Amino acid sequence: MSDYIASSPEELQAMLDSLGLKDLDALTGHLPEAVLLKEDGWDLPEGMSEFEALAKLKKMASHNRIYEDLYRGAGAYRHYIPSLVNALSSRGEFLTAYTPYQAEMSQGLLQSIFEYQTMICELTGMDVSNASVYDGATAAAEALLMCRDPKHRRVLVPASVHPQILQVIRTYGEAYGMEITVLECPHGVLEESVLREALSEDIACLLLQQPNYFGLIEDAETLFAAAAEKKVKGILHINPIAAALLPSAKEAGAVIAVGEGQPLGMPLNFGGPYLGFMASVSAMMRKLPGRIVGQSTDHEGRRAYVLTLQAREQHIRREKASSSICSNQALCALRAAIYCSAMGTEGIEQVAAHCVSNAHYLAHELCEKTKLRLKYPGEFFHEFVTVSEVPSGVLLKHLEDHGILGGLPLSDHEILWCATEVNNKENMDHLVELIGEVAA
Amino acid sequence: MSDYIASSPEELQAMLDSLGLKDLDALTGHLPEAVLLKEDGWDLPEGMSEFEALAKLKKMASHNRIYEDLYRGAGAYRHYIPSLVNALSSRGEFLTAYTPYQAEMSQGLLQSIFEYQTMICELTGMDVSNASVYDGATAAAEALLMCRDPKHRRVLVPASVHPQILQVIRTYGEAYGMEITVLECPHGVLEESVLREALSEDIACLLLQQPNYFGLIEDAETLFAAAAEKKVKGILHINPIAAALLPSAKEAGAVIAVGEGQPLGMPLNFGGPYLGFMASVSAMMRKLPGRIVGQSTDHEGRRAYVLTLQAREQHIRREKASSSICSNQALCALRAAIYCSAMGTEGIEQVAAHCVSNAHYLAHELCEKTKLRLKYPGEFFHEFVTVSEVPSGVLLKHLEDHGILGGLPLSDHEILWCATEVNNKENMDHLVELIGEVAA
Amino acid sequence: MSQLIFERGTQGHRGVALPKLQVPAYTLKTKLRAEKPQLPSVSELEVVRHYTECSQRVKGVDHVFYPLGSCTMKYNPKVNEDAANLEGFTAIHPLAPEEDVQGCLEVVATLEKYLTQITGMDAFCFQPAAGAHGEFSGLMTIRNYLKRHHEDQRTVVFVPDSAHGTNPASAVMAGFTVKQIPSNAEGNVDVEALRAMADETTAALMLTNPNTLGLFEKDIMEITKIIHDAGGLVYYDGANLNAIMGIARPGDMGFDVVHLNLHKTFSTPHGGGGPGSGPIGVKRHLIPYLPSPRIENGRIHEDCPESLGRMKMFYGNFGVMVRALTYVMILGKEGLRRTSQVAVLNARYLEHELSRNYDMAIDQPCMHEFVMTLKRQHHDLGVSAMDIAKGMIDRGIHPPTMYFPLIVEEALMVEPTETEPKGVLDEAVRVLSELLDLAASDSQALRACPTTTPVGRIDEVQAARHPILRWQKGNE
Amino acid sequence: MSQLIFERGTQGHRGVALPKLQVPAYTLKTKLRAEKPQLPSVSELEVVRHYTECSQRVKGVDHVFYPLGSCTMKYNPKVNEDAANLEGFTAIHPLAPEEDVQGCLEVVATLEKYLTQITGMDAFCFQPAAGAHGEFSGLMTIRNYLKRHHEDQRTVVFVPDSAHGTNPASAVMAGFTVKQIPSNAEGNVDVEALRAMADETTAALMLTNPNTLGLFEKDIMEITKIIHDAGGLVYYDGANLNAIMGIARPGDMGFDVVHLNLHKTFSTPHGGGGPGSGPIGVKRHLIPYLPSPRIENGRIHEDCPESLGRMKMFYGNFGVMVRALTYVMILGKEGLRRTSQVAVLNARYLEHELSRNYDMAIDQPCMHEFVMTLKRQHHDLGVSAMDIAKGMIDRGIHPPTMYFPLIVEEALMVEPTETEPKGVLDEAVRVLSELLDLAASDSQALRACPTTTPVGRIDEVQAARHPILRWQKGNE
Repeated sequence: MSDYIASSPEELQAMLDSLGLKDLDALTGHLPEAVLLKEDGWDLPEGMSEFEALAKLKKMASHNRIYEDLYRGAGAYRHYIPSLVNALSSRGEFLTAYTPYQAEMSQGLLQSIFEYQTMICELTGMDVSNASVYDGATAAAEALLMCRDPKHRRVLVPASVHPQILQVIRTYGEAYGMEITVLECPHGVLEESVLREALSEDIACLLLQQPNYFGLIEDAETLFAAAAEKKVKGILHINPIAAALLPSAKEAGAVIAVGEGQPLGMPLNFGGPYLGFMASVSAMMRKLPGRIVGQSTDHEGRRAYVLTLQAREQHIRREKASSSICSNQALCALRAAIYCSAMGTEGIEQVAAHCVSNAHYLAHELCEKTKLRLKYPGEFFHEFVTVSEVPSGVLLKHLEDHGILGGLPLSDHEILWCATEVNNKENMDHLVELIGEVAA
Repeated sequence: MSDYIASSPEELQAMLDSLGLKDLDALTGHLPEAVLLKEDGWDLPEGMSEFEALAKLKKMASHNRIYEDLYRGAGAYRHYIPSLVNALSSRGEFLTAYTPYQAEMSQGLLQSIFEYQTMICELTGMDVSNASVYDGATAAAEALLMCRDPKHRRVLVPASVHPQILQVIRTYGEAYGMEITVLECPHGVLEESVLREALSEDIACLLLQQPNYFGLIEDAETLFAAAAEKKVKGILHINPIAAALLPSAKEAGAVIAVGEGQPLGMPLNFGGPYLGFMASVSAMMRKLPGRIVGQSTDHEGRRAYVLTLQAREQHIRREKASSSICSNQALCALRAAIYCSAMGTEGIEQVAAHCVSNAHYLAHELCEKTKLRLKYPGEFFHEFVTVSEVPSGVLLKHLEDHGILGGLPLSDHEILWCATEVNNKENMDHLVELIGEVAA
Repeated sequence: MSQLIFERGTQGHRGVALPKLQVPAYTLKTKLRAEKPQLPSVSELEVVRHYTECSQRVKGVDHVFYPLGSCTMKYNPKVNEDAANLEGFTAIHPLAPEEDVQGCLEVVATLEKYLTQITGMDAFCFQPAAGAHGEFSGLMTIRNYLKRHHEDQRTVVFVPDSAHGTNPASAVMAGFTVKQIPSNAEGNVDVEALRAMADETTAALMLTNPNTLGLFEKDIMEITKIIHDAGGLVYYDGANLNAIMGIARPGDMGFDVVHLNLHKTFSTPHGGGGPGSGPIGVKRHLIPYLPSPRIENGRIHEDCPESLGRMKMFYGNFGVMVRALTYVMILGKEGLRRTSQVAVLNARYLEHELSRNYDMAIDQPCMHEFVMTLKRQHHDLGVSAMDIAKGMIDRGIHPPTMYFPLIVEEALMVEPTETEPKGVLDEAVRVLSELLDLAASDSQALRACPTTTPVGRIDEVQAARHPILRWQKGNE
Repeated sequence: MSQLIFERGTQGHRGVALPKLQVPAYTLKTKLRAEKPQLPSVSELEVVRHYTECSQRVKGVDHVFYPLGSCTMKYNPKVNEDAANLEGFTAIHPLAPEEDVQGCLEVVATLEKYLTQITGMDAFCFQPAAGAHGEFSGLMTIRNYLKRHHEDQRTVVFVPDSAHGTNPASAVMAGFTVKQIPSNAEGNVDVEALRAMADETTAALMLTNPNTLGLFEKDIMEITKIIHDAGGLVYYDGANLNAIMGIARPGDMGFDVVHLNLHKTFSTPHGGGGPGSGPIGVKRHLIPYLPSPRIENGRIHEDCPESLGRMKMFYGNFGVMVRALTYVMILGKEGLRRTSQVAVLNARYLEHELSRNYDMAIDQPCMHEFVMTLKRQHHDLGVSAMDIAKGMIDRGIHPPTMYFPLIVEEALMVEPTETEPKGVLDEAVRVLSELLDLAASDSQALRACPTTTPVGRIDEVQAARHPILRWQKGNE
């Protein structure tokens, strides 16, 4: 059995002695008898050594299947993570620090968050960013809340938004007393006419996902412009890799940009920890939830960083706070900042361009050499939906038998495929060949 | 293609401009034409991205077979390495520093070496330790050199020393003009009578390995005492884990202790990097090769550490140096120090005790439940040799087929087994069962 | 030294390169960005130097004693990181087929089993990404439960005046109205006041036990009964669970819903503010109302008709769960109990030693943390809790939580945790006593602290009044 | 702050625990230790804090510009570490069956193939653990070759007066007699002197090219011919290979044996002094005489009848080889050439800029490093190369190599490497110029440097005269 108790038995006894206590049990002698746990009152195994625990966890991990080659995205994307991201973000200083309340002893952390905020502003085109929230879906939900006021409690969301994001904003919306209206997207994207029909003055905001769940590129600029005519605010949920190429949220006319930062250096990790980013135009700055780091000076006039705008936050405002967020995803934000630094503008543009080219190559080959066809006619980024007569399950099973995780089955005959910069031609050709074997 | 050149093309051009040079080729325009390499003068592949290189290396690594369960030692031992050893020793500060010539900016490193030296002194019982040499075999070879003088150029070594150590000291001995005499060990250990017969006044030293190649415990105290009668110096090559339990090199009467530090936190790593440790009595301090860190004070009287006794070293003494060692195994020494800190006296004693008990259990079960028998009658530590009628190759192949790496075959019918604290009863019982299937 | 990475960058510097594109380049036909994002232009070595340098201007538990009350800044074992970084976990897609993720589901199920035993609850949901998210999710579960039982009129959530700010904020987020419960002179919930307030509008009471003064609510069985009798539910804020593992369980005290902070009690690193993990546990009758999907018996159940819905993408911060599971496996039954006992011992001892010089907010035996008040010194010497805190920084100790709970003037809330040895506590006593001496002899010097840090005290008003929230050429 | 781990320890503190023993405890019957080894008594958290703190009092390439001449302190890519830490490498026993270690043998073979192309040699042996070990092994190969060819009378090894100290020391270790070759006024080998010295006793000439003054030996073809004509062999010290990859090859210059420093040219980290790797390459006629075993075509050949024998256990520092291979694979042909070109450019540029204020040892175009002399300032202002070096420490730059090569008075030997951007070089020029100003205006202040480090200049004489080489209670 291990524990991480540092004092020796003698030191523990010395402390007990100085308190006039006989043993450790005496420390809780003042607790009411009724609540005290009997020794057999709980069923837990004995402890073990670090070595044994690690061996058991390795065993568990071995019960998962690692696919070297995968074509599944749908909100969690495999990108290459440069080695320095792990090497730097795992440094004990970053790993074991608390939220930087004591700014003087946390300048390095505060500075790195300030830099992260700047990078998110650059990627989204927005004016201000917070220090991160839980994930892309809760970021979207928090964005809705930012737009809410007593007269504007309705939200428009196209059906082309990721269903899990829809579920999360429904939950949050229910809590906030917001009504979510889902707009149909028969062609995979929100059409202007459908939006215009739904617009009215009591609507707080329109949320778009870019590229959307089906991988398609929404005409965000046109849609937000239409919304703006009715003073409806635009929120763009944007993939941060796509953000390097597509019009920025600001350029598209959104007032809030949110998204899932996982592609910026986070492994798939069975869905978390990921990274919700949030940025907005200056006018909405004081509505942004979560931590925000600001630049200031110390008493000698030296540039310094500090958590700021805390008047929005729960530990100051309690029930009047704009959200209850306390912990965020700071270490993930740090990873994203290191990733963005290591890639640079050109690098992230290249990642985006490779994703686009690989996905289009895959789509082209599948349509050319197998009986799959594209479901939607629109321009896509790095994901696309195919339709096939052969059931999705049959296609995917065949790939899995050959060590490949294919796209996500959306229905019995539809599959959502994804390709990123880590997929290569040889493997994609192999995949097409395999699909050809069952759907030629 | 990647490279790690930091300047931009524009900066490179600006530097060339300030030198009045046209392009990079002009930098080497002054080299004689005859030596300049033609573009097709060498055959190397194109460069690739970090991602691709790592994928290729993963592929290579996958061509090795990882045995979760192994019973092979013979100079390279599998022990548990606490997670903090990697976490701390891989910190960039330690990893990317040079030999601490500039003491003021390397105090943390110097201090950690000073601590390492102290730990080696404690494990060996010796007075002084150097900062490490290449490995246990070269440490033994360097120890011989320490004992050499014009009248003492002969070395006695029993055949119970690891054959690779024998080979290395033969090579070094040849260079130093030392004559190595190997003493027979028909019962697996050096017997006093055999030693006494070989002893004479022209012999510089006697080298023993403890426990020896066959896992047996040499009666070092008696042997060194006999040697001392003829003023022959004792060198003990000791396993650092065994050193926690067995009489220390000093207690056994050696004047130099050396050994392979790999068991102290180094992975198997296909044989390296490992760690040669060397320690001696005070009287031989100035003959110790390699780096040594000493304590001193700075100009304000603060305790400080610095490389010392450099008068022995090549960069000062050149051809008169006691060895040419420049780089050593500093990072491995750091790992050993962290390992020893994490384990403590009690911990390392426990590792040793578990090794002993596991090895004896395995030996007992093999002899009890299979037709294998022990070759030597002597007391062993965590390795032992078995004899069997069934050929070693048959036994080992059967184990390998079941995912177990058995002991090292010493001959067609002899196997050198090893058990450490990481082997467990269940697996050992399984091994015995398997051996029983072919040698019942 | 403290250049921003943007300032460190130089036009044209490149970091990590990509593989060559092997397929025909495809150019998007839609409109593209007009203005490029301006990310840093740095080489790999510059990235490494920058973040190495930044890291050296942060202090973590890996460096210093961090007795930050209510935050449980215990040692974060390195083995947790190794476990979480196993490729068999990190490389797994959350939407991979169920049969390919059995190892992940095993982690979830095993951790759930252990947490139910530790808390006395019947089931856990791991979606919440942090404590506050757990509170929100837990209250949403209560709201959902009440709604499905046609108890929509129950809109009031009681929160003690000593509660964490997240409690009232989360309750409001979940659509409730908050009413504050007063503390009595002993620092406990005023039971009579509570009894008087509980009625048919009562949805829930939120409580942490031991409370934020570090005191165990002795009347806890009566408190939970009052709420239950009124038809409400009782919510346990797990922030202080580190005091009672193996000693008492919220489930046995009558709590219906709990959230835990895996990044506090279960040793996963705080990471400078996250990621955390705030799983919520419930009694059996509340299971159907939890967030969905439910993970059970190696299956992911998407179809949970009475669930409140989804609180987060996928299944929560899985990587954090692996770390917590590693911790629980290593400690086991006895280790966990001992952990809480020594957490209490360390706090009690430190309180005892400090009480020679410092005033405690309440004269009651503390559990794993305690609250000091600098009210007297503030009045007599003009030094504040903040001044003492900043003085600690200069002496190599992270300050306690300042000015919390709100019901204590000039509060310093101290939680040493069990992973600190006696020597560290004794050194803290010495430092804190020295700081009081300094306060008496030269309060000006104390108010000038910290002086050993890269910057001194920072103008927070300026930061909030004239917010500079991102780097821009010119605002250097 | 700078407690030793022994001082930090407290009797009874325990670190990492072991699994419980599952078999009967066996007690050795032989005599056991009388006195226990006294290792530190620390908890895990104390270990972590100690080494975290120590690490923060070391500067590496990850922090600062490190223009340490002859040491090639280039960026150590983090991907190298990831490759070397793959379990498929770290978990492999060196004596596992050949068929189970094919991946390791592939690493060795691939790296060998690349290094032969880079150097123009025909084969490599990877046993040597460091540069000096490579020298020793290379000279032993030569000695073995000569012996097998009955040329035992060849006992003299020529070493230039500008050579690294390891050269003469290694030659003596290998049983040779060393004769020093003078440099001419241009800093090159005095060819005529060499010609006069070469004779039937000549075993070998050791040379590094470019030499330690950073100059390419223009007469290299003639130099190697002189030795060959005299019946000797020519040895290439690979310390300065970073100057010439893809530009010129020792093999083409007539060298028979080379050693490389993978931890210099091939970017593996120096680790505070090791582990390095010093593989030796030879021309075809020397292959049989190399150390054994030989690794070839996926086989480990133990039986090498003409081999000199074994220089080290197993096969060398395999983990370092993986790192170097990763580096070579990533750079490839063009990357390696560009690396050397920019290494030269950076040195040439820095030399050019510094020559405005500093005297260069030799007025010749340098390759990847250059040597300055502070002789004039030492005479005029009383400041030494050491003073300038210590001043650099205070300004965040690791000093150049001091007082080497020995033929230059008050030498500072500067090697910027290719991985530093122009801005870093310009900043170094600014700092070095500022230090000269300080030397002129206030030499006392310069001699007091460093002042920003945890300790100032250290009494080295005291350390050597009264050696304290280990901690003991009482010598604190």
